[in-house]
Amino acid sequence: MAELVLDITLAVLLLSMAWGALHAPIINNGIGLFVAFGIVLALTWARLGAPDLALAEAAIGAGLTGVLLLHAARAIPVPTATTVMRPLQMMPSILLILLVLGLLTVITSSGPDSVFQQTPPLPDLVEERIADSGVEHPVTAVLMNFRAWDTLLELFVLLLALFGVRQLFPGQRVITRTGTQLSAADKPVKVQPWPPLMAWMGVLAPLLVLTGGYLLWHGSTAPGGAFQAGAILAAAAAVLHLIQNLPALRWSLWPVRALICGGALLFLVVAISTAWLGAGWLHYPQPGNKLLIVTIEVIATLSIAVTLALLVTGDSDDFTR
Amino acid sequence: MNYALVSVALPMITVVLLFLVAAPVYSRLQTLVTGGLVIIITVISLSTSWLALLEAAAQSTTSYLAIGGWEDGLAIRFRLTPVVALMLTFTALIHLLLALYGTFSRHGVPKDYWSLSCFLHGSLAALWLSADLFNLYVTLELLSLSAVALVALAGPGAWKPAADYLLLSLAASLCYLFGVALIYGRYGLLDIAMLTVVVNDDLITRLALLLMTAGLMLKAALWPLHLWLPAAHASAPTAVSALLSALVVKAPLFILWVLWSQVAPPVMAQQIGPVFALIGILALVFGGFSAMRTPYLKVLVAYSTVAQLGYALMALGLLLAWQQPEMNSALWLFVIAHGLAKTSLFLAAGQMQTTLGTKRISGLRGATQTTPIAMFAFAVAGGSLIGLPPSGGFLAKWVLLEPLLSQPQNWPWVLGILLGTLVSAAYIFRLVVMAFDRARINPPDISSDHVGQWLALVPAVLVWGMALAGEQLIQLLGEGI
Amino acid sequence: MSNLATALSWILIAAGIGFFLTGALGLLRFPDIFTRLHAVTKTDTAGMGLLAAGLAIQAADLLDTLLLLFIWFLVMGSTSISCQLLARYSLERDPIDEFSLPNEQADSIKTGISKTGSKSAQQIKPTRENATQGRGDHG
Amino acid sequence: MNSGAFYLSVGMAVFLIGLHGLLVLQDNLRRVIAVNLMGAGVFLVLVALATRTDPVDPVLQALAVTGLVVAISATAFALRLVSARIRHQQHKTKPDDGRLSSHKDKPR
Repeated sequence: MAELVLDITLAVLLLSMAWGALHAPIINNGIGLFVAFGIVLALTWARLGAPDLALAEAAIGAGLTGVLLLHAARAIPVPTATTVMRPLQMMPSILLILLVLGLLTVITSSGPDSVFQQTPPLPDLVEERIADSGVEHPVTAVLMNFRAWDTLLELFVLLLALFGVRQLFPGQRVITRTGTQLSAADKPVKVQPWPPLMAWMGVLAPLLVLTGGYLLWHGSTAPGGAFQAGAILAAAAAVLHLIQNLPALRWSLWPVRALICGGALLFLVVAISTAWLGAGWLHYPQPGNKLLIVTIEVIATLSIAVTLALLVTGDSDDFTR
Repeated sequence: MNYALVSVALPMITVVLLFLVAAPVYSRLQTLVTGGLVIIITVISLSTSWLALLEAAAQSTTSYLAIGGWEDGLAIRFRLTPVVALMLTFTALIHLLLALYGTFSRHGVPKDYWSLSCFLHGSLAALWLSADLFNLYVTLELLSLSAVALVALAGPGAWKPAADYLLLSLAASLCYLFGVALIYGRYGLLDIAMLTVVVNDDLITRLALLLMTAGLMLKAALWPLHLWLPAAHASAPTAVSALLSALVVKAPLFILWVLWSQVAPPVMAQQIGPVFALIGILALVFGGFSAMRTPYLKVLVAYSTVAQLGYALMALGLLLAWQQPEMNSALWLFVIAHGLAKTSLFLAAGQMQTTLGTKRISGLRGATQTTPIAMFAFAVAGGSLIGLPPSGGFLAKWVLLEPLLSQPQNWPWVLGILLGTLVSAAYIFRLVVMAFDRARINPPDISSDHVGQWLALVPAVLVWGMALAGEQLIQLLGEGI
Repeated sequence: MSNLATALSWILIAAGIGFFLTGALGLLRFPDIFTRLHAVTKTDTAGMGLLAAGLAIQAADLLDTLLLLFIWFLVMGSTSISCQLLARYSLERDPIDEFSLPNEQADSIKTGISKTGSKSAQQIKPTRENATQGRGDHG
Repeated sequence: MNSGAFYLSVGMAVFLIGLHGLLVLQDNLRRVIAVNLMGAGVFLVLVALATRTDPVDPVLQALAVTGLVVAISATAFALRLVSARIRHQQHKTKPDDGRLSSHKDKPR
């Protein structure tokens, strides 16, 4: 009975916030509702027993996406009512009706004797093979070992998003060819942020870094892992950026580039070397696979953190506020 | 299979190295250096995929590689069949042609083109090889993000079509993912080869395949869902729009083919066959009609992509309707012939556009005099699009028409193909006639770039050369999977 | 667990939820930003504290209790800091008249404004300078 | 099992809200939110299907986490693209004079 009440409240919250996020008169209210939707969604993942996803959703879905949306909303000059409804074209409405029919079929077919009833073979397969996968937690085992090729392509998707964003502002890039420092005149004047804010961020940032590290290390035996830890470290970077003492994350500095490309490069090098020297593509050597997985995860977390930080806070020399 | 792995890993390694070095590509020398590197990479991956093609043609069964060595259901699997190897070679060939164009032609490519084109090459190679439904989703996402980044290279004017393209392709990938989720829910498997054994015809499978087809049709800009393509392809830089039309719209078509010829049960495939064929004919007619009406050169070429995809969809439809494996060769000959011809069309159109300084077709008067080689390439490639006898396009159309002519009762499909040929002839000759009008010549603004025009001619000659290898190609692609 | 403890914890939880409800009501009903901020922050902190205490009673071992208190500490810190930030930001965007201003800014405005209560921008030039030193950069 | 079916339909409903928003709204920023909602709907369906087995199916969770990271990188790129276009439109003072790179006629 209690579960039913929880399910219904979560469902009502999800649907109302989803509709509100899209059709709220002022864009900022919409974004606020979307962030709240992300948090309730994280709650739903926890309710459905998927802690990894709850962590990732709270850190990435609600947190970073919300920051990105608010940052983009500042580009819109005046927060006017922007829900001008486009005339409902013929084609989309046909598509919509088809999908609503799909909804009915899904509901009717997933009744008690539902088509989905039969248990899939893969989870028990994962149970058997988890012993020699090098990690105890099943989700991390699937991510880092059984379906490692997906995670490798994943890192390339992140790299590509950052590169795509970078070349959107070619004009404003101020790379001084000779590397001379900007003259004192046009260096942005350092406004000392509000002292209590500095103090609290001083407490929060190290705490976030600590939690990120804990999640990364704990990921091999319990929920957590490279993506969640990377997202939390990126949140720490965003917090530091707020009080302006984030070290200059510039694409032109080669260590930053090395960090960003590190995760994808290491994973690819491991793949190629296992194909060439070892038994096969991404076929980790049996004794050393735990060590290999942990090193890949650590480097991947760093590269995810720096990539997401650059995506969220924007390259400091890339475009001036 | 090792050769195929090289042709996947090589572009990805170059991408990461290009990021690490972040070499500025401003001066002519730096373009030569970066372009030279990419040319070497594409030549190596072309040769390795050619070896993979020979290996695949030699062995009869398809070779699988389980990534990570785990047994069947768990691991993602690569599969190497003649069709996959051919597409790997085709991707490397197109990238080689565009790398040559980018390095040696004077207008060249935007400076961030090189790493993004290697990204596209790597994600396409990963897509052709992958035999796992979710892995196809990730490669599709990688593909559309790099395609959008390439379109956005053309500067602020192209940002609006790029944003629309990105939003629609994200929505399409999520439709596809929804279908994959339902399939996994129903069968508990993601591997395509294992699904073919297990799949049976019920409501959930129909809904899942419907969702995946809707998503893939939107990404491949097949007729009813093609509105984003003309704006995106016309506003992209020349080399990029050639890449998009030749390769990027073909990947979702490949997945559609894999889905319906392997995953879907035959009885369902036979029902969807005529629908695809009909949509193909409508695409031909409406795409061709829009191509005839538009005043802009690049929009004409973009609409001709939408039209020619109609041919491929008709071949797929007839293949599914009659379950005859040799129709496969018609489908893949269309894809390759259209890819080569479209590359040549876009390069020639780009050359004429920059030399004559106009985007309108009316500005091409006297192009045969001002930019002769580019116009020649345009006409030759156009000939293959129409399907004039010795060209690759004709080869594909002949393989498609052969079974139709043998059974008299399916005359409507023959009528559809002839109508399509008529419409494509109309919009190609519309431009050729304008180019021969030497009365009011539109003088060129800048001196024409001969190297670029000759490079635009190379793919056109290749597509006509396809006829020489016609017999082997038909026999190689004939036995389907 | 003796039923006295469970009863106590449920009472605490109910009180906490009551605080949250009043906070939400205040958010909806109050006219301007400062009063709404005030309502939400105060009730959130108090409600969170009561909720944490109530749950701590039912918590199995010491680690959970410490975790709950730690969460409460974080919530308290974050909500108060962000409430102050929002208040200063909205104060700086449209400064209100001097009567309800806190101590040191009030007299600086008094010296600045010759006429009574006119809010035209150029007359309160001095307040803008000293207000900027407190404005964090919300980049 | 019925909680799985319940969340399956909630996921489908959120997917439809997102799709409807994407097709109807004109403001690109909201369409990015709509695409995110579609993603959330699909992940809800994924995890609802995962709850059928007793220890929740790890493969589907891994797929959802991978999908989530794809969603954030695509959203970041889409948002930057949209805000760059809006910022460009503000600065575009002179009327567009048919410069080569920009493309006036929007084919309907």
